[in-house]
Amino acid sequence: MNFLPHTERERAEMLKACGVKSVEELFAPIPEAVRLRRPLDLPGPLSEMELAGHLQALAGRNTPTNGLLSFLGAGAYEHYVPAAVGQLTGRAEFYTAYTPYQPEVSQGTLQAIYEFQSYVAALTGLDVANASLYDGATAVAEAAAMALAHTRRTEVLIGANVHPEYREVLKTYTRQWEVTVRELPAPEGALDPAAAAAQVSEQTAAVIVQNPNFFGLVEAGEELAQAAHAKGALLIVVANPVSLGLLEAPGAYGADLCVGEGQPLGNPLGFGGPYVGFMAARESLVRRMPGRIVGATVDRDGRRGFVLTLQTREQHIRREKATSNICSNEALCALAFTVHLSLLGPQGLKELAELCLQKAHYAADRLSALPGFKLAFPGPFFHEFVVRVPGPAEELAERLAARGILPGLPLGRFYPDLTDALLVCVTETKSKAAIDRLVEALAEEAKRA
Amino acid sequence: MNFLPHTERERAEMLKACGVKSVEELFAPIPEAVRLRRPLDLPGPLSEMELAGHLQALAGRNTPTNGLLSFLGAGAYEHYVPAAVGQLTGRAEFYTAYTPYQPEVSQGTLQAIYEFQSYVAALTGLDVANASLYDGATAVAEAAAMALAHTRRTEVLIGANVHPEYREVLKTYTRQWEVTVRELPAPEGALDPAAAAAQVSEQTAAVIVQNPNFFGLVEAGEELAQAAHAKGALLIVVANPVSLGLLEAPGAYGADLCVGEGQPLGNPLGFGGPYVGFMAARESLVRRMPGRIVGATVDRDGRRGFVLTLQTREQHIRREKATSNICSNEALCALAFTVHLSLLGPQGLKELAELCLQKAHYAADRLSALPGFKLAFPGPFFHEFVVRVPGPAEELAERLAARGILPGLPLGRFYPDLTDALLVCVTETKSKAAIDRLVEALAEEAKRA
Amino acid sequence: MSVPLLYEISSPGRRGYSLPAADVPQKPVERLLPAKALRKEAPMLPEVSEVDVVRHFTNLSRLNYGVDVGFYPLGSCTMKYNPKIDEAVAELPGFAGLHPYQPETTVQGALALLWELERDLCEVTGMARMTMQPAAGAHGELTGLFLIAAYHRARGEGEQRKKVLVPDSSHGTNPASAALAGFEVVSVPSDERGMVDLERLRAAVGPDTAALMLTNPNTLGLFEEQIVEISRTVHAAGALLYYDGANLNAILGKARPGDMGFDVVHLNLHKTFATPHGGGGPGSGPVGVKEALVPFLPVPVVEKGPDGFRLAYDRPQSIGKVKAFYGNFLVALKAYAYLRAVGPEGLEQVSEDAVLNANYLRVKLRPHFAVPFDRTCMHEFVLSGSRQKARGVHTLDMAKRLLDLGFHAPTIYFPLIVEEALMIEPTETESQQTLDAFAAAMAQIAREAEEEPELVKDAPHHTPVRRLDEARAARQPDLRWTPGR
Amino acid sequence: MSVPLLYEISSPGRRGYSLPAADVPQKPVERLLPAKALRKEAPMLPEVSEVDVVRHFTNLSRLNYGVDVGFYPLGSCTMKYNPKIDEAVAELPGFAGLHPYQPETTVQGALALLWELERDLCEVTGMARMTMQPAAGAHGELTGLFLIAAYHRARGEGEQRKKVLVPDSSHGTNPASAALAGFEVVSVPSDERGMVDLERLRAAVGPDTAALMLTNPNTLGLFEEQIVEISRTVHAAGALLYYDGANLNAILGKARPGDMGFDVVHLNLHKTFATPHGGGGPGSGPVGVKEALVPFLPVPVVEKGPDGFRLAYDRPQSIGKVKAFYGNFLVALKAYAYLRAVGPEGLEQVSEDAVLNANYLRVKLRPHFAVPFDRTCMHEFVLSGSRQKARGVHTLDMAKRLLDLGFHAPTIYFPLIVEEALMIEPTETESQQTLDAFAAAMAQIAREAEEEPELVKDAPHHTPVRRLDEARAARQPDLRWTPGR
Ligand SMILES: Cc1ncc(COP(=O)(O)O)c(C=O)c1O
Ligand SMILES: Cc1ncc(COP(=O)(O)O)c(C=O)c1O
Repeated sequence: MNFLPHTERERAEMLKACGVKSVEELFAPIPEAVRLRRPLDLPGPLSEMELAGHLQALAGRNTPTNGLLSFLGAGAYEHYVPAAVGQLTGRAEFYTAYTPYQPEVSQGTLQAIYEFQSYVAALTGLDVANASLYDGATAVAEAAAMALAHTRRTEVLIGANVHPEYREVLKTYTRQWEVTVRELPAPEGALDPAAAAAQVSEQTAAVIVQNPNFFGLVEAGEELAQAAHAKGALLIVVANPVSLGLLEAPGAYGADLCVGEGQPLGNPLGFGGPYVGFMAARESLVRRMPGRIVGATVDRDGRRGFVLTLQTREQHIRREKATSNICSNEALCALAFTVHLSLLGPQGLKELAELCLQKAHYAADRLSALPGFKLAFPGPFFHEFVVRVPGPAEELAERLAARGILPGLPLGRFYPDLTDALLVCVTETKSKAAIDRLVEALAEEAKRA
Repeated sequence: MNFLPHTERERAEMLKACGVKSVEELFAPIPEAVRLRRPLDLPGPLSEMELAGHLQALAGRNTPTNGLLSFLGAGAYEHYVPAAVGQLTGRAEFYTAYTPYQPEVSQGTLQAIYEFQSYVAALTGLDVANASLYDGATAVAEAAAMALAHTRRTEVLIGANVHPEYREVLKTYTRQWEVTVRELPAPEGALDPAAAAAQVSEQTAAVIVQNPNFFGLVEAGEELAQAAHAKGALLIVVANPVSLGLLEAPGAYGADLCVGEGQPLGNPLGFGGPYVGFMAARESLVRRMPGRIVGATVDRDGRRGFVLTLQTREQHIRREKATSNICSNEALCALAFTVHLSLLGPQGLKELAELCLQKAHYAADRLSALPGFKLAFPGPFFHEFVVRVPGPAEELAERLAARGILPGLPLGRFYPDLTDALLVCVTETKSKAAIDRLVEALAEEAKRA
Repeated sequence: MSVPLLYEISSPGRRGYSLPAADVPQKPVERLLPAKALRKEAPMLPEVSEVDVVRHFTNLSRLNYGVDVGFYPLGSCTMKYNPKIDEAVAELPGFAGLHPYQPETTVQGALALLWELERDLCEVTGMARMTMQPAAGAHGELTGLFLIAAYHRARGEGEQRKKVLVPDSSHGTNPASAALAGFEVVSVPSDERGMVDLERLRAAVGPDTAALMLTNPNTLGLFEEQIVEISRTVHAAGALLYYDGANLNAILGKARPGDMGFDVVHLNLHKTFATPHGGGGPGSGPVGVKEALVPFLPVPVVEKGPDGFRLAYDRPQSIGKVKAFYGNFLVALKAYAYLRAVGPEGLEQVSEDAVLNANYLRVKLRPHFAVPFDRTCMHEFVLSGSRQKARGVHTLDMAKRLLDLGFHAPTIYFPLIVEEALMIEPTETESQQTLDAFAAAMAQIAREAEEEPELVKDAPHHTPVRRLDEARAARQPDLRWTPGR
Repeated sequence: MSVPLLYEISSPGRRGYSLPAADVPQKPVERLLPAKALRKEAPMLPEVSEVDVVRHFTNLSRLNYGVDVGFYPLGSCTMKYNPKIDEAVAELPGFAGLHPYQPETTVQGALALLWELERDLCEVTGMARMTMQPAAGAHGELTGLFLIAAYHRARGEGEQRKKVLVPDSSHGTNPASAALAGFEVVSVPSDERGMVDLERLRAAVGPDTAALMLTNPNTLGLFEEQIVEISRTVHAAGALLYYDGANLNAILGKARPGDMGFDVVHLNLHKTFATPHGGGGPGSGPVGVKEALVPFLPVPVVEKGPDGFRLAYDRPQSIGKVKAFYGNFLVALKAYAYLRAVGPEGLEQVSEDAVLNANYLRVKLRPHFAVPFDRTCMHEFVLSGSRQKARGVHTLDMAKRLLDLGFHAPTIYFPLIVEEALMIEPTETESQQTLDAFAAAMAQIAREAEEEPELVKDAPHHTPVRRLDEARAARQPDLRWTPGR
């Protein structure tokens, strides 16, 4: 299969117009020393029918979560995505466009991003949002960079109960900067504001808190904000957008920056990507924001229109002095987020969050009633919780997987002291019957072990 | 789930504007005697997530052909449909539009139909085509009606080897008219032109021939045309559009009308529908054509544009004197046909037809070499053939089905003298390995019986 | 703005396809098929690339107006919003990939769906059984008339009952279908209230009458208040009553054709049941009948037995088939999904809102246009452009002007009994804001017709093409691309 | 033409969603969560129906220009046609429905795909291994620079090598990524032929140099003919050579960065490998390295073992992670599908046609515009609007005028070293007719610039909005909807 329109006759005609005899002449500028003088060793070509068959066969070697019964969450959430989302993001004018460099023919993308920014600002209770970042993990690193630049300080504190992969990414980024990253312990799952306050110093640029945290627990946002602000540090909150249908807006309890993973709205699990990071901040931080920002303005005839704005922050103008290196971001994923949230509205988002909350609590109640099982942490939680199981969680999960059930994430891989614990997530996609099936299967397999 | 935008506040406001107190008042014109004073006894409502789950479960109770190995054809053909087809017919402006009554905002639909008409005329070698009919079967009946009206005669001859369901539909339609339908026998699978000629009389309006016929055999088109024309009857050919990549255009061998089922191009099997009938005819017949016809014209500024034309044939103007009662037809299926054929072009269609031809012949060669199997008919065939099997074909097919293979259509249901025969279809979707699997399985099961 | 034909950008040898290589031993084509059977000349088709095709149809689509673009108040056509989930489920391979001749054991889900849908539609209409075979409304009419003919034939009155009555306000498909079904068509005039004129009906109906075809509410959007009397009259004469379901959207859960005395009903799933219209199809026109007509239904019907569902052909009195296979299954499936989503109360609310919207618009437009039958309407109503005509502005002009203002036009010049008719059906899926915006546009046009009639008469001004020369199209038919034309 | 914000058509209580009823025993929310943690005010989001949402985004899309609408010669961005089959396969539930933490046994197909794609991309680039983790080109650059830093650190030169050299013609992301990775950025000027000035490079490079970042062909579309010498120079100083793969489309199968001496390469799958750009992402920026840098690659890498594929984390020298999970998997999948479809010869043909198209256009446009570096180019070339500037017509004006004529504009004002630059990359998926039509439009604009400069300076005239006030947008930022604004 090829997607090339030229016929041989056309190629010949065009070569002639170029004044060359063969296409090889056009490659003359490449020194012979670096020419590849053998065919590439690749399979193919395949016709479209064969390609479709090949990929169907590969897909068939996977079992998607809808062929299993999955209680996995941990940063990637299975929600029902309304059919309208895909139909709209599948509009060719959206997905085959580039970054909107020519606003006059890109109002669709630009207005949608403006609406995305508006929604993110509304959800987080902050003033301004950008047009998206790569994902939740990199958004944390970008937020840390902003805080460091803004405060001109050299240290960042982050909860040990922030998503382990987010912490790893922060570590990778900050390793190159002359800064210290310290973790705030969370022995009871949630952070202790007093203990955190004791760690914040005049050198602290930011305190990074995930809320609900990686264990699903709700943090004492306001107290943590006070702890940070007391020493002039910023509070960066990492939030799940679905939880914000129910939970207080981070801006309302003192967050200066709120970032997070937008996947739960509108985006499929997709084996981890593409996802979409979001970022919102207080107005005063806007000129330090990474990535694209869209603003409303007027055209020559006075009609409203939208443009990429505050571009003097950006790499294509400021080069090494830019606030970030981000060029392409995750616009189409942000669009999916925007469409899904448009369908939900404030009431739908709240109902969705409540459904998750109720179902997760039902599951937690039932699981913790099983002999040998108990909740690992005492605090209030949203739609994920940690349950201690009898024996190694990894093995129990494997036995459940053999029965087509993924009971949650065994936490030993990230927390050596939690090898007997599962992180269980329950969303609206799980019926009571499905939860009951999980409970039964766990009870049986735990007994058997 | 509902799709109603009104809030209760809005309803109240609107009722007030209408000058009524309750919506019940608006239904006052319905006499109480015929009011339904109980709730409808229907299930639901379901949320979108539940609905998706419910339909997935229903779909899961079917095994689609791509989960089986199917050699079924017989009027519904499994071809690979390029991904571009669905992406383009899925454009909301196409599928959520009505029949193009307002041409200024319907040029997309209108131009696409004009292209469809052009393609159908080109494929069939005839002058004009209409904008589609319901399916191949009704197209046969419509063509017969045209021929009867055009010739003012009272009899129609149709091959006994025309698709049995098409013949049934013709019978249903003609039963109400004062006409006779007679079948031309086909003891060797194909029609005998001399025998046919003997049947044609001064009362014969048309001879209806399927080519390739229901058994997959190629008919002697030219001789049949002569037989019909000798007595002033029309020749109506029922053709498979894919075969026309390779086989002579019916117009070229004398057909006056060519109709057929357009499903093989662009349309999924869909358990039998929606499909799309096509019809092409000599120019002289155009004002008798049923259904919509699109024509090119110019707008007020002299620019080319397209409109529904020759509407004085139609029911909304001529009422009971119309050439047909057709209003909605199968525009979106015709669009799928048009997109698929646009991708193929003349060369692609030819290659596709050849692939089917070669694969069908390979399968026929292998099958007829099995002990107890032989081809039922001697003539040349395209991509379907009839093979006689040892014992009742129905039983053999059942045993194959238990192994996930649909070896073809047992013909006993339509032809009592062919209870030991299967109609086997092979398209480009069947690899050599798949054909070999069929052959092996048939050999094994035939032995076992 | 105009898009060339693909023919006009064709380049010999360019290709937009890829096919697998032949993996079976090849024989020369000439050995497989007689030379005479082979095509001498390749069909005249364009040669283009995949990107050519994609851009072509993408750009063509952009010249179109659909429900997803805006308000489409096409009277009688019920252009309501088509839920996206229905499109998604119709693409499931477990439905789209089924061959009609697969063994019944492998299509139990599909048969269950057809069976359930039949039951649901019977409940909504008050009929005994229903066939999904007809492909559209008009096809349903034809099928219904075949059934009626079979019924009379079975009673030995086939030769005698050769007339079908239709009101003069009826849709063109009604008389056309009756004619195609071999009946003589007799038109029954409407009275001054827009209803069937009962006296004239009584005069027309008789022992030669096969049926009366009605839609109720009628094409004026008015409920035939005398329906019980009409039914009695028709049945007393031994004739049957046929229901054109195009207007069922008005009465879902409120009244049922079966309870009004109708014997045969066709539905337009592509209207009432939210399946999209596809720019002219595919539709689906199921036909329901009362018990007495059940034996005549087309084969097969879906039956439920102890071993599951099956397709029953063993029906000696059946009229046979009206279409290959089982109807437009994937369309029926969308209607099924719609019904399940909406549920019984939702369905009633559909009609309530449809009727509310129509009355709201009627009241809002009344100051600007003549309303020939100005009383409570059902789901649609008919305006007349008679006032504007006095200024030389015709309904056609106003329809075109609406296109400029971003709306699809209503149905025009139908029903035939209203001068300069504008038939407006807002449907229940439109919000108050949309109705207000439309009313404002209509008011603007009424004003323009007064103050700047030329602006309206020259409309549209802002569409991809301007008014098209239909006379030329009919006089010099150009119905296909021809090289060098 | 303008589309209101959804906020502007919101109606309190209107809904566009449906959720299943809660089927578990419910507890009062206040018993599950502390009052303080609960939201006091609902977020300010619009309340609209499904049809509102569908029309809104459908109409927004119609204001956009995409590759499927027409020619998009955006230099450096490789806006080629995105095959539709790739979109279809990315939606298969067997891919789209995978959770990143599923057991490896349940995702063998996905891991196989990642493993195969890695091998293929290594073959195309001449690298040893590759990570799919970076989400875009710039993210790949950052990752590559982290790898370079780790390499030097491992050799004890981490503190010493703090400088990254970039040509003055480089893309802005190069210096920005280097800065973000903690390096000091040193710009290397180009010579009068548009190439890296070897003398200045020799002067700049030294024991404090971590790397030189290059794209080759460079941003002028010219192949760095001295690449062997450049590589020798950089490596002699103990520094590494970084390849910005944005321009790989020019040399597929013809030359490989690995063979040119590059140590680290990032690719833009959303350019060279035909995955769509989504209006600004998601992209995918895999990074490949030579053997010496393999130990530093991000975790996990995919390994093939006797029991199948696994995600390997046991890599002590790894830089860690640059993104959660494994990268933009569904984007990588489309690139894999593209590679398999095209095959090795097809890939070489891609570059041949891309280069042919660029040269063809260059030659066609030469009569009308200044071509600062007018010799055989690779897949793109840069014009200058300097001649037109003399008439007061700027490159920006000409870009806007192109929009009127139905084309997307080229990249403008980049690279920075060309005055009034217009950077044109036609890509291989465009036909001769399209190129001719574009050339004709450009010639027309050149003529207009002479004869009717105001027409160009006032452009665009026919777009959904006209030229927008960017200064006002920056001065009075309006970055979100606010009630009553
Ligand atoms: C009243 C009425 N009856 C019948 C029909 C015919 O339906 P179809 O177009 O599906 O054949 C229509 C369609 O416009 C109609 O409005
Ligand atoms: C030369 C060059 N390098 C790097 C990039 C950055 O790629 P991305 O936008 O994927 O981050 C681009 C994109 O415009 C580019 O053209």
